[in-house]
Amino acid sequence: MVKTALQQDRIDIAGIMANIGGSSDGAVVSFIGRARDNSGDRQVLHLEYEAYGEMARKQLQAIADDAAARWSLSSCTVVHRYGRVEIGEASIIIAASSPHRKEAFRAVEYIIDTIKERVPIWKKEFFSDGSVWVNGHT
Amino acid sequence: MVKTALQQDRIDIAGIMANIGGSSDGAVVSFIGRARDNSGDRQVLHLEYEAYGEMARKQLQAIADDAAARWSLSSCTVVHRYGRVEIGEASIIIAASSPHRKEAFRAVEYIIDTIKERVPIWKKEFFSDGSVWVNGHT
Amino acid sequence: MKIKIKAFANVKEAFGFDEKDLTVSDGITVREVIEQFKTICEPLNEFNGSLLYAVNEAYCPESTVLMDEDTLAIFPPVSGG
Amino acid sequence: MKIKIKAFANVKEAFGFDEKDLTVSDGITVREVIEQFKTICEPLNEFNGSLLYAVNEAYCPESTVLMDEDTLAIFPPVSGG
Repeated sequence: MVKTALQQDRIDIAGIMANIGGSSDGAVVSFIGRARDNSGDRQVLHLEYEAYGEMARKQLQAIADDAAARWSLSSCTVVHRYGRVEIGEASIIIAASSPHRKEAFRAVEYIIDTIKERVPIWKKEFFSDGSVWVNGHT
Repeated sequence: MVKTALQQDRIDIAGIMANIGGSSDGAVVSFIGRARDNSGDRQVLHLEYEAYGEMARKQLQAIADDAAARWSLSSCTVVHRYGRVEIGEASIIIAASSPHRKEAFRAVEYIIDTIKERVPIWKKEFFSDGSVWVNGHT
Repeated sequence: MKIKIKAFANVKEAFGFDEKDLTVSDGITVREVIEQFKTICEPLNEFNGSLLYAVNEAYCPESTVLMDEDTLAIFPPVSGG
Repeated sequence: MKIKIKAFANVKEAFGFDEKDLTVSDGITVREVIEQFKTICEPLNEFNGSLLYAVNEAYCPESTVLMDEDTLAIFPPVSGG
């Protein structure tokens, strides 16, 4: 079961971790990306994520579907936020379950790497004296 | 900050995920091992873990300390259960936070691999008609 | 024919709009649209080579020929996660 | 000298005890203790080569020489996680 979402609301980490997978899964691997309070040596006050919503949703689903098929995951949940994200809050969670652990590790790492390459979402860092768009992969 | 525990109580996954790391961490990776309802083609009713408690606690702490130093984790929590574990319940959680994600992925996978090789804990699977000790690594 | 342009992040700021309807000649390519914008939008030149394109929500190369009612999205390298 | 033996999992079941105090001769090695147990505990032979040993809660090879008041733990390959 693959579920993906792009949402403005805070991510319900406890709920996602409690509901991922079933009784035949021996392994759950998760990645949580969080808004950091610094960028290089500058203090970051908060982040804002802009998304090309329709395309980002399609891409998130395609990437999760691909990973679930490739590593035979029994379930996979991916939630990415857009809009303002406060320091310490999660901007993304990826959780995958599988009978054995190697598949879940490989899948989660593939999903976050691929999201950072391909999903049309952009991060802006806000400082006390301005803001900058973060340079992504080229 | 490295915290490890060997306990009989259920693991408070939501609490651990909520409290891991700080505001300078961009990444949290976790692994949860859960009691599966099957082993090969046999239905498993529940598990029991036996531990050499004093030695297992030392080993868990040493492995987590080693990983935290090697991958410069900002925090790492490892909790393993002993005694009876019901199907679907977590027998172990490993959660690690770091500024960037690669380190946390490498560390968590190293910790679970090493626990399964070195920490003196043994799993017994219970079926409707008996029980068996699970063969570990040799 | 008519196409829709969408822009995001600092490309949106360079353009000064996030969405615009445009009348273009039949058979125009993504590259030709971009070249036209570069003449009227100086900051776009700074993205040299790093811009990404999507037609109807799918990535495409600069050589893609646009069709009537297509939506062309123009944006910088992504930085989500 | 006196040592303490601890056994776990199916080794414990083969021994029929989880802990035992033992009087042994000075300079005895882990291997010699195991050989003695094999003569009185037939099922132990089935573990051929897979047994693990820890002295005072640290893994050690079979060649380790035991000291007075040492705790020797004998167990099968671990299977936690």
